[in-house]
Amino acid sequence: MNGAADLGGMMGFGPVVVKPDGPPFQAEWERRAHAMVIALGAAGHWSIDASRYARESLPPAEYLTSTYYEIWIKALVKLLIAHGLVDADELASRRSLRPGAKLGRVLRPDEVPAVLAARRPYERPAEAAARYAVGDRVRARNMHPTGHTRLPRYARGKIGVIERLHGVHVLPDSNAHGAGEHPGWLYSVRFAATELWGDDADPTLSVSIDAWESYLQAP
Amino acid sequence: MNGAADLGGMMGFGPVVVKPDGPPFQAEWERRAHAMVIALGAAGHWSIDASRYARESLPPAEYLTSTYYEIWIKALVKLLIAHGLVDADELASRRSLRPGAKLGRVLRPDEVPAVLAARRPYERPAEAAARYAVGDRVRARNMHPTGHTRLPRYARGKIGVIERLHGVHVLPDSNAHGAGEHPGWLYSVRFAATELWGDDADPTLSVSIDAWESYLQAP
Amino acid sequence: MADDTGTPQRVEALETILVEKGYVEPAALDAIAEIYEDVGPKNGAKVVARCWVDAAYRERLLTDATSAIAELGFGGRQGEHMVAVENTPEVHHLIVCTLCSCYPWPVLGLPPAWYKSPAYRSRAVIDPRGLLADFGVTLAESQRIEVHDSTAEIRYLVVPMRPPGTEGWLEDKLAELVARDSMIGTGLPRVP
Amino acid sequence: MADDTGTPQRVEALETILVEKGYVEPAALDAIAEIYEDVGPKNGAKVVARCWVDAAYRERLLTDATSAIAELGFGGRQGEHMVAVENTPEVHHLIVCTLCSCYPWPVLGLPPAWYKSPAYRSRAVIDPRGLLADFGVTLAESQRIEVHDSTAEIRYLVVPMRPPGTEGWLEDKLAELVARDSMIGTGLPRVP
Repeated sequence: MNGAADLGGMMGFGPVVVKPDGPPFQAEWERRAHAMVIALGAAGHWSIDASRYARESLPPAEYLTSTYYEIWIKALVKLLIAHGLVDADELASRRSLRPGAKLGRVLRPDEVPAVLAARRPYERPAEAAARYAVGDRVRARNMHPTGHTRLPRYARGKIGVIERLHGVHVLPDSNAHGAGEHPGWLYSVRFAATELWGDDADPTLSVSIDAWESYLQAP
Repeated sequence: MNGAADLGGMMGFGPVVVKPDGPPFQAEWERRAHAMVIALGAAGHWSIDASRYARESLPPAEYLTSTYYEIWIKALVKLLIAHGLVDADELASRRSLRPGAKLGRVLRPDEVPAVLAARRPYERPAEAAARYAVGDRVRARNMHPTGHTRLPRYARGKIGVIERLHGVHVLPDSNAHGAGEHPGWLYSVRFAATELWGDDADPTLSVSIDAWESYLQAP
Repeated sequence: MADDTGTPQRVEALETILVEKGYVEPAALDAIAEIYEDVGPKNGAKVVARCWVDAAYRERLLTDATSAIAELGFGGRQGEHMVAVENTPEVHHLIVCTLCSCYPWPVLGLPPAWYKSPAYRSRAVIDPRGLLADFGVTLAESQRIEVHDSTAEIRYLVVPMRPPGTEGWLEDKLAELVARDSMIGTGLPRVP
Repeated sequence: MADDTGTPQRVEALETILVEKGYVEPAALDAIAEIYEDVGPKNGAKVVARCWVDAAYRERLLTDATSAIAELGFGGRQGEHMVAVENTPEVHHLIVCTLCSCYPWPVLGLPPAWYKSPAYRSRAVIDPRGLLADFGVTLAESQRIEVHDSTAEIRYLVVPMRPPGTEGWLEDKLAELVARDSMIGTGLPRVP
């Protein structure tokens, strides 16, 4: 979707504010929010792509005025409700009002280190040869789906060069909506900044994105 | 600039909320805000383009969480300060602390009807022939200036057809920044939705923008 | 972050400062506001009704809308450069300003809240049929849609199709059918 | 509109509900949080230092970063598919995730606040030199910039150039020069 999360090339946010590093969590609630997102994610009811869609589909004004962990927790609540695990009246009354549906997996404290250390790869076996090779020129499709996609707006319709093959990866566009993994070849595609941003762009700059084969077409 | 005001094609704002029409101003402060913007605009210190830039350059989160007249009044305050007519400490203390610079024109009550009824055209005499004619194919430039522009992001890089010539008009891109009117031919350019939004777009839809000659190039 | 609290107070304080500096006269502000409280889509409706009954006027309106509208006494701020676009069974026109909220004030009055909303501005150019559903308007699939994004100082007026069953009606009676939204393209004229 | 008030209370209430339903164990939440409070850019610094001293490791890292990083014992969530990109006098690499905030947790820890900010995400792909100025970093104009936007599950690690004056240094001492930002591309290694 063309949501507020698709920020590449936007202007008006001012300089980056670089502060000395503090602890990774700036408040106890951030610590709990992060851990809850991980713990519920491990239960297997939704994919990382579904989580991302739940975040990016927040209304733009809300997305841009929420802090990072506020966005995470708002998306978690959306997913919990959508999956019938928590009901809105329970959130309103701030306690459980009925037994919930059975959770796919409840993470036990002693399982945590192994679960987080485990690779959970997104690569799948290749069932077809890659259509493009390193050095090929390709055009990113001009597409504007209302659902999830990982093709940023700034790259759509632009011509780049295949820089690297990453193997066959789960397609977020379908996986986010529970419509299957539909794995596809994943490429690094490199675009000249002048192609992305026009003749006035920095001629020494290039920007690469990771793009699925279905995002690409002949130039 | 690629600011929050450039909304064409964005998603996530939900349905349009259509309410029965009330009075044009929903509160007394909106009425005063509107009138102040008009009255100060008539003083001639800044152009309508400068006003638009002052609005669209609000930080995106602020733009999207402000109501229409809040945006107007915030931009008015920015302009008053930038032009040395009001100082920040006066806004903080909510009264005038010193005589202001002389205003270009103070609108008197009896002048109001004539001033608002007067045409204030943006058309200028043509000094060169128009480069394009109705029916010509043109490409909107892929440009991403940090300053003001009226070429929306969704049209940049896209090919359309000249639909109509509007004459020679003041160029907002320079005029907004006090860099001169640089009048140029203004065209209606019509784009197929499939060109703007890709193959999945409504084939019966076209979108026209009004674009200055400097926004356009050969396809 | 938007500071919603105190906007009325801040606007009042600003007026105080501007008055103290001699930049604005409160009575002039009232005069401005009253004008815009008074002007409304009835002006546009008169233009459309005239267009429906007078073929020569229709021709002038479609050729040079600014002058044709001035014939009826309408013009001024935000109506300096008018273009009229005519709906037909083949094509429906819809007006938006994606970049701000440009609108033909002297002809239609100040814009309704929805016209200024991000929901309207964002969606009009990418999904106008879905947007029209929010207004309860369904067009024939065979009717093309032309959206006009007001990106310059041109202001657009949609001339809707004259409703059936109005043969022989006089201009004034016809004008009553011309609802504001039908001149933006988010509505259709009332059918008697 | 963001409701900033009461977020801590709402998060606490959510935990209460989830615990009451038997979905989470508070001790498990603590265990998760502790792991991410512990992991940090020192892991990445070890990878970079090894790369600087061991040509064969460098080759493996640039060919298959996931495996090379796993050799040192690092991997897991948000580090499943790693790619290392090496700075040279000709090219400087910069990592961003414009769409969210993808970041190689097992190698660099959780991302700093600025990495997640709209200011960083928006500007990295269109004006990286201007952005680097915010970090006090000025590159030679002749050094190209390659920005990598992490739009899939690939996570990037920048291998900065080994600072001059470190000839013969051992790995541990070199690792201390490898500041986190130098592995994102918003900084350079400390020069002794």
